Amino acid sequence: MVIGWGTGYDPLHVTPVFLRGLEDVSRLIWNPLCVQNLTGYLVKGALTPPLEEGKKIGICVRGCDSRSLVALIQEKLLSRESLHIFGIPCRGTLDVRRLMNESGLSQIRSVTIQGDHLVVQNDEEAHRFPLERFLARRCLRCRHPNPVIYDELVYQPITPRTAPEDAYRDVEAMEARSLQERHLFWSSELDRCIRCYACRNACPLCICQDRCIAETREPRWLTQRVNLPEKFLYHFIHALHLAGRCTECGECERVCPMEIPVTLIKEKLNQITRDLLHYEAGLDPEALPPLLTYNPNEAGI
Amino acid sequence: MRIGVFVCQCGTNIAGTVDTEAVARRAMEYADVVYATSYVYTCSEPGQQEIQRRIKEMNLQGVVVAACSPRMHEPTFRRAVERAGLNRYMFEMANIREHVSWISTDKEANTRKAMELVHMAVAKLRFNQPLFSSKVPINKRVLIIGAGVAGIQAALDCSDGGLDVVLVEKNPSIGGKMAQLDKTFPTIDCSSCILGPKMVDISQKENVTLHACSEVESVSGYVGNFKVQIRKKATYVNWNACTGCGECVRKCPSRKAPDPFNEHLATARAINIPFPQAIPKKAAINRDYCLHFTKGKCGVCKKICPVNAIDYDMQDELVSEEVGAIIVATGFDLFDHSVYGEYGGGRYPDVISGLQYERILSASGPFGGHIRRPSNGREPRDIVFIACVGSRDASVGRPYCSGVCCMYIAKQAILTRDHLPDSNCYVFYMDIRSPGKNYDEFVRRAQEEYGVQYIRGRVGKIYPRGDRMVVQGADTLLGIQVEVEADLVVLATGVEASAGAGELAEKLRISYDQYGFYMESHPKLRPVETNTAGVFLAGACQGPKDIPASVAQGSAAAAKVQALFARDAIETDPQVALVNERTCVGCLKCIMVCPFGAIQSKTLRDGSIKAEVLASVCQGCGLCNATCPPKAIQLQHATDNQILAELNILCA
Amino acid sequence: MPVELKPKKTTVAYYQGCSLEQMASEFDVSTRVVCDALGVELVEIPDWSCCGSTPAHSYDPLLSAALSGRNLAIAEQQGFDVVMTPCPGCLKALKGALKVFKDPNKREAFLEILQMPFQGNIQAVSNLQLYFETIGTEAIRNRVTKPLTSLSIVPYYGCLISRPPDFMQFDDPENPISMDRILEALGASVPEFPFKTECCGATYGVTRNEIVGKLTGRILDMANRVGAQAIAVSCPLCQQNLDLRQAQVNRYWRRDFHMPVLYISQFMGLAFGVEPESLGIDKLFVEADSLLDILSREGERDQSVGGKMA
Amino acid sequence: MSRAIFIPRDGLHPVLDRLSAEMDVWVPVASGPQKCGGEFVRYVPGTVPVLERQSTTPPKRILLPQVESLLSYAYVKDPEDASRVKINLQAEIAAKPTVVFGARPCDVRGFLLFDRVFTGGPFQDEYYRKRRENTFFATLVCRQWDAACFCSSVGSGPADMEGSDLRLTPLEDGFLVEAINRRAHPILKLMGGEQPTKTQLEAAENLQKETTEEQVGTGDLTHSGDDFRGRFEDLEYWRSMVSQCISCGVCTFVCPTCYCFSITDEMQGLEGERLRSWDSCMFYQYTLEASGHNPRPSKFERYRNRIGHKFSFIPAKYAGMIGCCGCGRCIRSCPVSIDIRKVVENLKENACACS
Amino acid sequence: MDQSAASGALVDSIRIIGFLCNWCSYGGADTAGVCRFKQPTDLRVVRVPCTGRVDPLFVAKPLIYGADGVLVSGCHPKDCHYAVGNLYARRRLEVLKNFLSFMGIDQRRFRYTWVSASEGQRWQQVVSEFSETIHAVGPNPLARK
Repeated sequence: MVIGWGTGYDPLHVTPVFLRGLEDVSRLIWNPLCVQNLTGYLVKGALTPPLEEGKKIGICVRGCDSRSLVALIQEKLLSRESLHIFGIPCRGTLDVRRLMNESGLSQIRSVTIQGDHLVVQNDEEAHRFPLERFLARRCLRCRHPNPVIYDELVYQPITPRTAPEDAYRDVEAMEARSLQERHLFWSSELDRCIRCYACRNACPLCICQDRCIAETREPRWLTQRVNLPEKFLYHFIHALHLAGRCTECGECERVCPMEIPVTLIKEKLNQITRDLLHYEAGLDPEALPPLLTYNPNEAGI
Repeated sequence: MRIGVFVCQCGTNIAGTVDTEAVARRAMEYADVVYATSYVYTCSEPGQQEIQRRIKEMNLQGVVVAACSPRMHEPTFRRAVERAGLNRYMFEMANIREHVSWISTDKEANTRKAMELVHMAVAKLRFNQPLFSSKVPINKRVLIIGAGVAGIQAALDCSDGGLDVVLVEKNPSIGGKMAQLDKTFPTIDCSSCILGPKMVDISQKENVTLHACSEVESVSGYVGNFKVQIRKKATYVNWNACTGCGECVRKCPSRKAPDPFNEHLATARAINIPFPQAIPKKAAINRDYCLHFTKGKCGVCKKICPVNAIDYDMQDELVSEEVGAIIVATGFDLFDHSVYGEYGGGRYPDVISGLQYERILSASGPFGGHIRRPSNGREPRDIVFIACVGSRDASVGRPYCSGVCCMYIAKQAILTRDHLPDSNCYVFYMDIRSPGKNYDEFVRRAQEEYGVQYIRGRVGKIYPRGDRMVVQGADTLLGIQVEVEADLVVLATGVEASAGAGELAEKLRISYDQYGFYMESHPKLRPVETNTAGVFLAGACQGPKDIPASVAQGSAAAAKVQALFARDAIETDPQVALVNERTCVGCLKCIMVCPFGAIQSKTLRDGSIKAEVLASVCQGCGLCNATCPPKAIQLQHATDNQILAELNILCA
Repeated sequence: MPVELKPKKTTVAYYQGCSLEQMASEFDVSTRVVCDALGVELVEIPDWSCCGSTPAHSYDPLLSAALSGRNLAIAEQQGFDVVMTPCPGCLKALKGALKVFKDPNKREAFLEILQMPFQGNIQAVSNLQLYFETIGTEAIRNRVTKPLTSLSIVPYYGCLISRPPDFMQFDDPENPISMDRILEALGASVPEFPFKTECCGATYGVTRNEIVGKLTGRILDMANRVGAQAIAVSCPLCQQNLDLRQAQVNRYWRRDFHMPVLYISQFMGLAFGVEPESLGIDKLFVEADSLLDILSREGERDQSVGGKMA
Repeated sequence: MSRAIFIPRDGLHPVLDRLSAEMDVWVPVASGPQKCGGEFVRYVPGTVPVLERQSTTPPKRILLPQVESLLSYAYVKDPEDASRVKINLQAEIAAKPTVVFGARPCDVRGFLLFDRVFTGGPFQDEYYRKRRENTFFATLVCRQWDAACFCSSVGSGPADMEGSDLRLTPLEDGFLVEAINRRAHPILKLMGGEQPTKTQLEAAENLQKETTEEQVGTGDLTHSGDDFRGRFEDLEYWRSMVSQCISCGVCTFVCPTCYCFSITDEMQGLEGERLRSWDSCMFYQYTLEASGHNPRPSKFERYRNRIGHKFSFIPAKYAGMIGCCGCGRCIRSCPVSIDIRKVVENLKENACACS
Repeated sequence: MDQSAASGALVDSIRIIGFLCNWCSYGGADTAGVCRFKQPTDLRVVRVPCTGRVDPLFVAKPLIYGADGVLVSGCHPKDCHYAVGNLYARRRLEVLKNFLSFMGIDQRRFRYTWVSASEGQRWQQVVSEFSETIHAVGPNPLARK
């Protein structure tokens, strides 16, 4: 089986496809609207039927997705041998919601990519937009457009958009605010959370899934209330469980129906682990996530 | 749950600054509390009886005592409630003495704090569960890794105690470093004369299985029930047949094989028995030098062997052993002095290590016990000993004291003066470390009776002048620079962890320090235990040690094993981690962090992977619990729900 | 005949410092000649300033760092990523500047004084490091036209070239071998020399020359004992003490040393077939005529042998 | 008294200010850092309603809050015998007069189902009923639909006013507001506003007519019960349709017709609250039994249930009414763009299972 | 020394939670008590076997729900009763500490430290300093119910 992307309910919306035979290959597409990180399907018992021992599964990954694979391999949740990885150097994917909202487009007939432009044809006319204008936030800060692990590279590698020192500019912008402003910001953002758990379920590294302590009563970390502290704690759980593991694929933020910038929280934790523990997740399949190990002679702590 | 609360006045120790009556009254308002009282000395016999009486009378299912520190009286009260028929874990303590009454005189604040602490204890108790220890049977066999003097002593003591012993030695003979020594300090008795009988004992004990030329391949299981794989390396000689007659060695045409037993001062035959007293006294082929293997012809040994023991097709063999405990006695390696460029970096043949000199002194050594210079075979006249080479020197990464060098160079200087009365011996030293019994007297004898010249200072450089060596150093007592011309320079090379110590530690799941020495469980109180239950340490693998200390540790480790084996089963502390298989997602992060190797994975019938705690190995630290993302692994008696209950009292 | 390999052209920034302007001008001259022969283009740092030497860093380490930092910054602006200096003292100052720059606690103060853009993307190396690590002894061997076959030369490294080891990051601190290997590549025989890094007395030559007399005497004596006909050095101060002060040594020890002390680059130049005058050999206090004689005799013999063969 | 008023575009605030002084008024607003989404919030003067697009979340929570306290309770110990306790219960149902201003026909359609579920049977849900009776819907004639909308396919349409009390017709320069039932008259009065001109009335009527004739979405999904039952055990069908589902609860939480809830007691010490909170059939925990057994262990059974509930069980129980209002929110907000229409259409035996 | 008496009414509202490992810091607090070292009364101790047991969420939760301060104390690094528990804790808690203020929670409200069983004096100092800090920072604005 190969997991890739295919056209969804309209030309702007892409949906994951599971190719089970050669006849399915024609369903496969790749363009800047292929927004989903597919690696989550490989874990969390999400594959049906589960992968047979010794059998390989093919998966299409962008740079960011490939880091998720590395992280999963590190934690032995996936074996490298069971994968055939189609690596796709990616110039960035689009924030479709923003595209629709700002362009005011609705009845879309077709979408084509012409160079650096997206051409959307609706009932009346063709609209041309520079891709750059609607890039997702996660892509604007991308440091790894090229897959870090793959069996086959589908296109030529490309130059990263963001220099490493620029990686956490959104975090830094947030930190320029006062403590109180930050608190107000998160209070108003997280207050919109409806606890639909899309952020959690879309995350390839949120391996607890159905057993998440946000839902269980044994142990009972959270109640059914939807007040602000509960929402804060839920997002703390999500973020802290990803500390030192998150590969910044940005899925949590993309899938949030309430548009809460939840990836930003993980970006901060990644900045901390980078500065404190000199670790960047999802790059070295041999490395151990820093919070699952220790150093008796810790430098910098 | 029906909970009873007993607030101790501790005379006036608590009641002086805490209104204990008020605390008891308030406790009655807490959920599930059906009885609360204040008592003058709860830990006293009548106090304990009062608790027991109330348990029965009020049909209590849980008890909270607010008194002193649980580190003081928790065991006392647990026994008390147990006598009244409650499970000992249906009990909680609130520390209102050390943490309240003794640290503040503000009675109002203290009383309020005591109330909250009692409330927390009650809240936690509501989540307590009766816990029971389980029993794990013990396989009463012991594996001893390393057959130096420490391992030999441990093996003999265990064997004498009636235990089956599996002894693994990586070299072809047992005996370790001690077998290479000439004499021992401070008694100057012959090393092989005192070690030899012990080695022979090992070979004759029926309950000792010796695997020489063997290494531990893997270890699984846990205390009482380890499974060990041992790799027996191919010697190309059938040891069951070999009689050790040595005929093959004498006839072997390949004479350039290295001779590690003689510290490479001599060479050996490609088929060799390391030394005359070797146990087992069996020949082994070094295939890198054997002409049969390198050139494909020869076969002299095969032809000559009277018992037809040569087997060129022999392969490494894996042997499985099951044991209940493991003693690690893998010893040490000698520091490699070639990192000291100023001492020639190993380029000068007459600058040698302490152990090389030991072989020179030994009657079974390369020069038959005559002191000669390796460069030209002549007798030396001036001999310089340099202490602390690879010890107490942070610049080579060895800041620790090797402990034995001061003594062995004193011994070697005395022996030198004995062998060569006309010789001059000089010792450059930093400090003399001689704290053992009769040790300092021994060093003084070297100085006073044997006329060994001790010069306090470091040597900065050794260089050749003609065919002699110039030792250039400082005499810090006189404050001058000194130069001594010497025929032979002996470096008191230090002790370091044996090569491969880390690898073995990982197999055994024990920890080691930054230098590779194995970590004892407690530096003072548990010197031969490790943090892995059932694995013990003996000898220099734990840190530099001399012979008496190694022997003592060998015996100590043996005693620990016997104490462990004195019972038929191990009773486990139930305050261990427990996996809820329903919520375990099989990510196995718990296994990655467990310091004790107490968690393993298992596959359920439906194919799903779950973690499983070995209760007898788990020490109850709770690291897995903190690590587990879905909190499926819970430390019993300190579960998330119990801790959350305490927190909820304070901030929900 | 080995085929002459044209090494790839390497361009480095060159910082000669003040010693090589004056006292040790032959070191400068010979280094330039040798580098040219080896295909290394040396580009003198424009408008370079003094590294401050001992006075600067004993007065204020930050000042010292800034003085050298300026030279590094200029070189960096010119687009170089390597600065080579033959003088170990200058090298120490340049490396010191980089160390200060890399120290987060000092960087700000350093840049404040420097008042120039500086990224620190440049490294400082010695001539030896350039020969030994960048060019390699093989390339040097291939460039030799007049091998020093009949000469027995000991290398004297002094204290600074490989030490402190963490700081210099070059060669072995106790038993350096870079010059040994270069001399061997030139064809010379290089006896084991235990006093490679013994102290020469350094600047005590100015204030208490009996110390230099004593220490340098031991070095010359050992060179003599091991059968050396000459000493190779790579430090202006070492050269000064061993060569200029050899007369003082002779007075101190009542000896009669006559040991030519040449810069490594001078030996290299000779082996590459450069005329001695172009290498400043005539500047030596202990004349090297005897060496040159041996070499020219050697050359003649070679030629005559060659003639016969032809 | 008039049954219609005209509110000029810049006159919306005074109207809502007046209204909100007397009752709770909920309006859709833009939310999120990019202001792409929208939700209904309680209007206070200054709130900027966004009526030009459908909100991300429907007005569902106004009548069925995500969490509500059904009752609170406290155990009181007997002073004589602390092991004997009695329980004090307290339940309060607050229902203030409320106007939902600017909902769309699909939003309101959800409540038609809720009315059946909560108040249609022998047991009345007092909490819902009281709120429902006090709530008025001022509903837009909808002119903005996109590729995910399909209200016509479920038997409704962009001008369907069933369940609404007032009709808002967007005109060039403002809104025409009409009361479409009696109970709406006081609200209209409270709004004030201008008398509509004839042109305005005519323009509105034209727009309404035009809109009523619009077909939003293709096909008819209202008779899928049999097809569903036919596919019930065809696991391969469900796999091919929804393998990409990630089991989050977005579709249910943004759905105007999903009403599933769970009831839990939250207790601290001797006091507690009984909470009713939204649940999602897409969650594993939803059907997890105390024994550990789960009758719907995988996302396929759960998704199948979602389809079955909306298109088979509900129509069977409520006389053909289907449990879907065609708002398209579940399609639009789905992280992996699953299209519920396709899943329902393909139930038909001849439809290609694997598309 | 006794600050609770001095600072009056405000004290009532300050609530500090301390997670102490059973082997070192709980013992250290006991030692301080045995030595009658006076300490502020704001601290409420939760006894845990090891700082490695302290999931950062145990720290985050009270701070979110309105506790004024959280103190974690364990064995000195390399002295852990369980060998390495505190070394894991050190990383995790340090990460948390750096994270809190990003979410708008004053990171001064959280401290982790090492106190051995013999260090009664040090314990007194740790508690007094931390209490003083929390009083200076003031009650947690995320007021508890």
